[in-house]
Amino acid sequence: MVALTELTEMYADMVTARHYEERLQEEYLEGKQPAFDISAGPIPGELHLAAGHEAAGAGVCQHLRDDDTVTAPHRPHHVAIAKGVDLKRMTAEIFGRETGLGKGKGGHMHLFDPDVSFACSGIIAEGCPPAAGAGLAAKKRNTDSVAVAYLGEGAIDQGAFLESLNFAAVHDLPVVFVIEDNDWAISMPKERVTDLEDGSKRADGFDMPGRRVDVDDAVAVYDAAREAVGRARDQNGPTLLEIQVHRRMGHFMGDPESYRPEADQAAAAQRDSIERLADDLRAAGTDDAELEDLRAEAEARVEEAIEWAKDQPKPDPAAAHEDMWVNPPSGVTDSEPDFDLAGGED
Amino acid sequence: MVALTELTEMYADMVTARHYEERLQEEYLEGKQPAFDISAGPIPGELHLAAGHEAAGAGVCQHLRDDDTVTAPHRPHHVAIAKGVDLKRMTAEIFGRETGLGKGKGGHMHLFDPDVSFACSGIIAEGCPPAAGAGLAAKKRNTDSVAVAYLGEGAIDQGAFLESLNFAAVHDLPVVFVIEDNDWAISMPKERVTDLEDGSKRADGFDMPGRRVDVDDAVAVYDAAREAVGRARDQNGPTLLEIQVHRRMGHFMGDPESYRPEADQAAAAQRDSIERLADDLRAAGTDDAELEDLRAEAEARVEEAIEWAKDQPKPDPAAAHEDMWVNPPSGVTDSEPDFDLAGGED
Amino acid sequence: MAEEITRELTMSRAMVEAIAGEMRADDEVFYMGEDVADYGGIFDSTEGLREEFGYDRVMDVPISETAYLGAAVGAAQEGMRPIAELMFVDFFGVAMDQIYNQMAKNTYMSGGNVSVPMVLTAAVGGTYNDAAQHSQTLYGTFAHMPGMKVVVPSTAYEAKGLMHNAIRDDDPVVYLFHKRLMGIGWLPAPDGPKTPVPETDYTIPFGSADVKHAGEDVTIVTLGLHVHRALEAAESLAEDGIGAEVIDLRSLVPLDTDTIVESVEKTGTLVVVDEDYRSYGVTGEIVASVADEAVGALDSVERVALPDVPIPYARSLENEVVADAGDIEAAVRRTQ
Amino acid sequence: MAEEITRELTMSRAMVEAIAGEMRADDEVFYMGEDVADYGGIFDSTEGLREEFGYDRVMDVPISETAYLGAAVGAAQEGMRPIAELMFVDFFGVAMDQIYNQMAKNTYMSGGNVSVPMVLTAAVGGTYNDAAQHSQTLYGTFAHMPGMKVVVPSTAYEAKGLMHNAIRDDDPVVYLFHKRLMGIGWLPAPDGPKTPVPETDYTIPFGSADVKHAGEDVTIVTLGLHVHRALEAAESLAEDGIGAEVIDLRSLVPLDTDTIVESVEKTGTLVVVDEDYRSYGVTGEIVASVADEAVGALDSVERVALPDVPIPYARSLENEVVADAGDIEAAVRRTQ
Ligand SMILES: Cc1ncc(C[n+]2csc(CCOP(=O)(O)OP(=O)(O)O)c2C)c(N)n1
Ligand SMILES: Cc1ncc(C[n+]2csc(CCOP(=O)(O)OP(=O)(O)O)c2C)c(N)n1
Ligand SMILES: [Mg+2]
Ligand SMILES: [Mg+2]
Repeated sequence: MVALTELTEMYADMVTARHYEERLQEEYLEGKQPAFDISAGPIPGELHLAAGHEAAGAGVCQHLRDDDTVTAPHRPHHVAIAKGVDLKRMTAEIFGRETGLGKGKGGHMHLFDPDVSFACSGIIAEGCPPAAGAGLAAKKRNTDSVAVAYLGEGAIDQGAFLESLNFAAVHDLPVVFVIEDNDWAISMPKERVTDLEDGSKRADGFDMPGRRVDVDDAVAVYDAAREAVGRARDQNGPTLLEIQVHRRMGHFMGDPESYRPEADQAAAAQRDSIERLADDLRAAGTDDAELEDLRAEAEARVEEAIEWAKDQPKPDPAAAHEDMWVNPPSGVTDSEPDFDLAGGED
Repeated sequence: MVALTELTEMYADMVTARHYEERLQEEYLEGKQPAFDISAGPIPGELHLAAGHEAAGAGVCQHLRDDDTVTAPHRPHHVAIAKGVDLKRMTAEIFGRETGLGKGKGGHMHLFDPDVSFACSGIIAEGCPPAAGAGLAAKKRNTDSVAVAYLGEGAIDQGAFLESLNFAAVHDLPVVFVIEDNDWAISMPKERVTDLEDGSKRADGFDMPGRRVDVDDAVAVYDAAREAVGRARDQNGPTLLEIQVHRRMGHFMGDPESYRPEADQAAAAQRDSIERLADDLRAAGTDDAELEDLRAEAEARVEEAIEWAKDQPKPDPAAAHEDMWVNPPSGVTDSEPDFDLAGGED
Repeated sequence: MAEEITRELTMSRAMVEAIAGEMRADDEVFYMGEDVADYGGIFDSTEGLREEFGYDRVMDVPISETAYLGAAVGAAQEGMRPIAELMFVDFFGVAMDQIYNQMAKNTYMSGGNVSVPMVLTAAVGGTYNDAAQHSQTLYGTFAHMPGMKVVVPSTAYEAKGLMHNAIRDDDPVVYLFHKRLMGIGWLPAPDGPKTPVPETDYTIPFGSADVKHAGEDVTIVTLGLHVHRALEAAESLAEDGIGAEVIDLRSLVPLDTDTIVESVEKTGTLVVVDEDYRSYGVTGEIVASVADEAVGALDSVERVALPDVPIPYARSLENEVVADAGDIEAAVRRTQ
Repeated sequence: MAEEITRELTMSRAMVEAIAGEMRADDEVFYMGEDVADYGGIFDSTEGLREEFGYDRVMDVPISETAYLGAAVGAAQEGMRPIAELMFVDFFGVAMDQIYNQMAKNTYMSGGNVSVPMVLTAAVGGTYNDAAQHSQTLYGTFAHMPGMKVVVPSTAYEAKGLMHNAIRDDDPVVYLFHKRLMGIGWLPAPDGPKTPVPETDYTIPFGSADVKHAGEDVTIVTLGLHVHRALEAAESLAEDGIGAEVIDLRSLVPLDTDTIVESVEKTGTLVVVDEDYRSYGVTGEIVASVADEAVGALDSVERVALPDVPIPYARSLENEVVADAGDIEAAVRRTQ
């Protein structure tokens, strides 16, 4: 049994994430109509939205603290929201504004919020090794923080993920690897490129527990993650989880999805982990008005973040030349001490 | 039951390989005494000898034809010998001579003999993808050739190997991956760096059959490889084999092995797959004189190759600038046709 | 007198036409990459090929660049002629060992005993705010390490002729196509890259730079997208009576030093324009190559390239670091 | 007046001394790499550290460069100060994404929100016939891609001071140590790298090239092993009355252009000597940097570097491609 407060929190995260993605879609498409031009409109660049993935974000992150590290891939918003990333500054970053998390330098695939130990990277599976490194740091410091690396089912064939499984296992690191299986890697269906149907079976080759949650259900994810995160926190080593989710939108905005059977699209649209969780909440005694309030609050939060972000200044071009280094180029010193080196060449 | 001719062939390969390594060790150390200087003496550079690995070379390659591809890692000689690589030209390459397999450009970690489809590379596990590619070529051409990739137990944590397992499995490629487990990766014992005791269990995470031969016995290797190579040749897909071997020498010549317990060294010296196979041959009716003849022949072959190699000319320095390209730098053409491009910018 | 060619193609159509032509002529040519089958390549590099040649010859592959680029090396060493695509050149780091320690070196290390007749294709370049991990050209990185021929088409005409030569070449060729030039619906190209393209198969030799605009006062050496930006600058400079010679390198390896030196000996002024990072890259090499041959001819030098920062996301920031025609023009004016 | 320092160390001892000093001072400093614990580093980069600090702080790691270099990035982002070793720089290709798309870019991409205080150490260089996959320096490759400070000690004195600065720096530093200079028993060093080394901790700033030999006639810019070969050439040139100024770059990023330009303004002649590939690398950048600032001062230029071929194995071939003092001397004479 999951406590009502926890169900409610997950629900709030999930409706926030869903609304966020829907609103970003609208904003993104603005200025890209009628002809879609990726370089036009208020949000530049590629945009990978995660509608349909929410349960994987909320169900896992519900177990995490601010000092637990999460690395996400190119489709990061729902995870960032569940992890508690500053919504305004994240949104400002996506709009490429000066007050964004990365001052407009990173963009939507490169969101860093050290306050809640969140980072993401646009290179497939390359968030896994740094997550293992965060786990290593926790172990060396003898704290009970854990690290979670998210990846897509298309990423389980990439060396960075596979090497990280061994690295985490051999050092018993407090790491949970979470595969979000949305059946597609851009246009490639899983069976065309991967030997396994169930990605959590990769664990079998690495002496690590693996578990698949094959229904897009926040409570089921919550339960599986409780065990996995608990195992990590209790210093019992890593776990591999796979969660079935659904891609309700194109791979990126502008993706015509012409490769995708309509039936598959329709099925994805039908499965809705948010509605499922609403049912769970109702069963736990939450009434529709309360659910409506939660939704309204989430929507208001999203609107506020978007409004705020759009109001923020665009970066001054000269700022492009800043933030290359944290220390000066010369390192911590800019002068060489004066030694009398006998017989030295100086 | 393995046919006597096959046992005999394997024995010949194994005693050749053992004698070869012992003789190379002598040659290599010449000019590096009393103080070991890697850049002195007749054989330059690093030298990784495979004494103790012979069963893995002979037992697998016994099933291979010239058109089957083999890729070997940095410790390649025993596999090359079992695969039928030209011993003289290989030796000349190791001595850095003009008539070597690579005209003295490649050296002992980079031996290429296309006549028997053999290649090796000094980068851990990076022979695996090209072997998968050879398997892919066989499949596309619809031939029944197979490909074998050798790697050490220390290489099973490397992305190139792990990705290749998936690649071969998802395409059902005719590939056999052969892990030579000699317990050590330079100074690192297996348990310090790898999550598994039995490397063949990696296969479990990739929906592929895996099998470990945990005794350094040519006949056992032969049997396991018969099944794996047969599976590949019959187009039933890849297999992962692990073979227990022993490192009878240092990782490379000059390795003081101070990290290695004496008991472990002694144990490796005791286990001898060659003596074991000699017993099998005796049991199959070969008498000691015949065994002695096989040994003498092998030794003569090795001596002849070494003599020949040392007689070969050293490369002319100017040759360093050749063999960069097979075609001219301009590609297959060196002149541009003359079109009248209307409205073009030319 | 050659027949006048009027049919115009986008760069992507021209590239695909060359690939299709070679695939028809030789069963051993095949294409591997992520999203190259049903999708037709994220940047239209294989549009329509799967429909004609099927999944076996236009293969979607796992997101395992090391495995599939290495498999291309292996298949090439068996004598096949694979074309393997790295979706964005920025992903080189997950597979650089196969690219550099195997594909590029095996020929030399084998003393020419082995050849690796493969083409590595990759999309390059910025200008659409895809940030630091998806906007680079890495021209200098690939050109620095010997063993790969490195070509960069700037128009449809070059895209086809360079691709035919690349596939037929028995050596490994890296073919870097600029996303902004492909003529993709959602990523509108400037005017230049869509050119007349002969129907016939033809090959453009590597190492033959092309003078895209003649001039007497300044030599602008560039490649890829910036050929078009340099041409725009040249037009505008011409109005002020400054004659800019625009040289399109077309290949970085081999490098056509002769054409550059000849031009600089005439103009005395060298402006190198590049979409890669400034330091230790293309601009340095071009300047030094001229200095090697004709240091006395060099009266004035400018380098226009990405400053040494990762490529930022926000439009104002990316525009600051990627040179436009105005930046090129300004650099030329500084030399006059 | 500073106290006279007489204690001499090999480069490896000096490097290890700096690491040990920082490890004593700060529990968060640790070293990861293959064979760095019991073996002490294949090239003596960690000799004795495991004995003092134990396996937890001097960690052997799986042969998984992507995993452990990436883990170093992750630990550094948590505020620890990892030093991670790539056994040979030639293996960069198996982990370049972590090195370049994460370690080097995260600071900038986060707008300075995140720092990555790690040191990547790697052994570089040839001269002992280890062939194409184990002999490179790749100086240009690392220096080209922004986000990493890249340092190359040439003596024990520099090895220690640069390492202290590297570990204390909150930015990622790539520390490339030349195998031939370390003073390893089985790989004898030339005379130069063993120098007096102060017992005290000291830091050498990055971007401060060092004039190792003063001269009026020619400026020789170099780094690493070739500092010593250039000094040998300078001695021999001096006998003929040719005064060579030998500049040891010490860091490629940042690059101390001022010291170089100042010298060339005096000598008019620039000879750049590098153990990396010739094209699109260090030599091109140094020549172009001088041309940027003082093209008029450049009367004569020579580049001495690896020709654009992989490094061959046989001694006669490797000697042909890696410049020795004689090659440097000859290049200088061509300029006079
Ligand atoms: C190393 C690398 N290769 C390829 C890509 C291009 N790419 C971006 S997302 C993607 C598909 C990812 O699929 P999956 O992991 O299933 O995640 P999803 O997009 O379905 O959430 C690909 C191939 C990349 N970013 N990095
Ligand atoms: C990618 C890469 N990392 C590291 C090395 C250095 N190295 C060469 S051999 C070796 C150990 C290999 O151990 P194993 O695979 O067990 O083979 P063995 O030497 O025992 O036969 C290492 C680390 C390398 N060549 N390539
Ligand atoms: Mg997916
Ligand atoms: Mg081993």
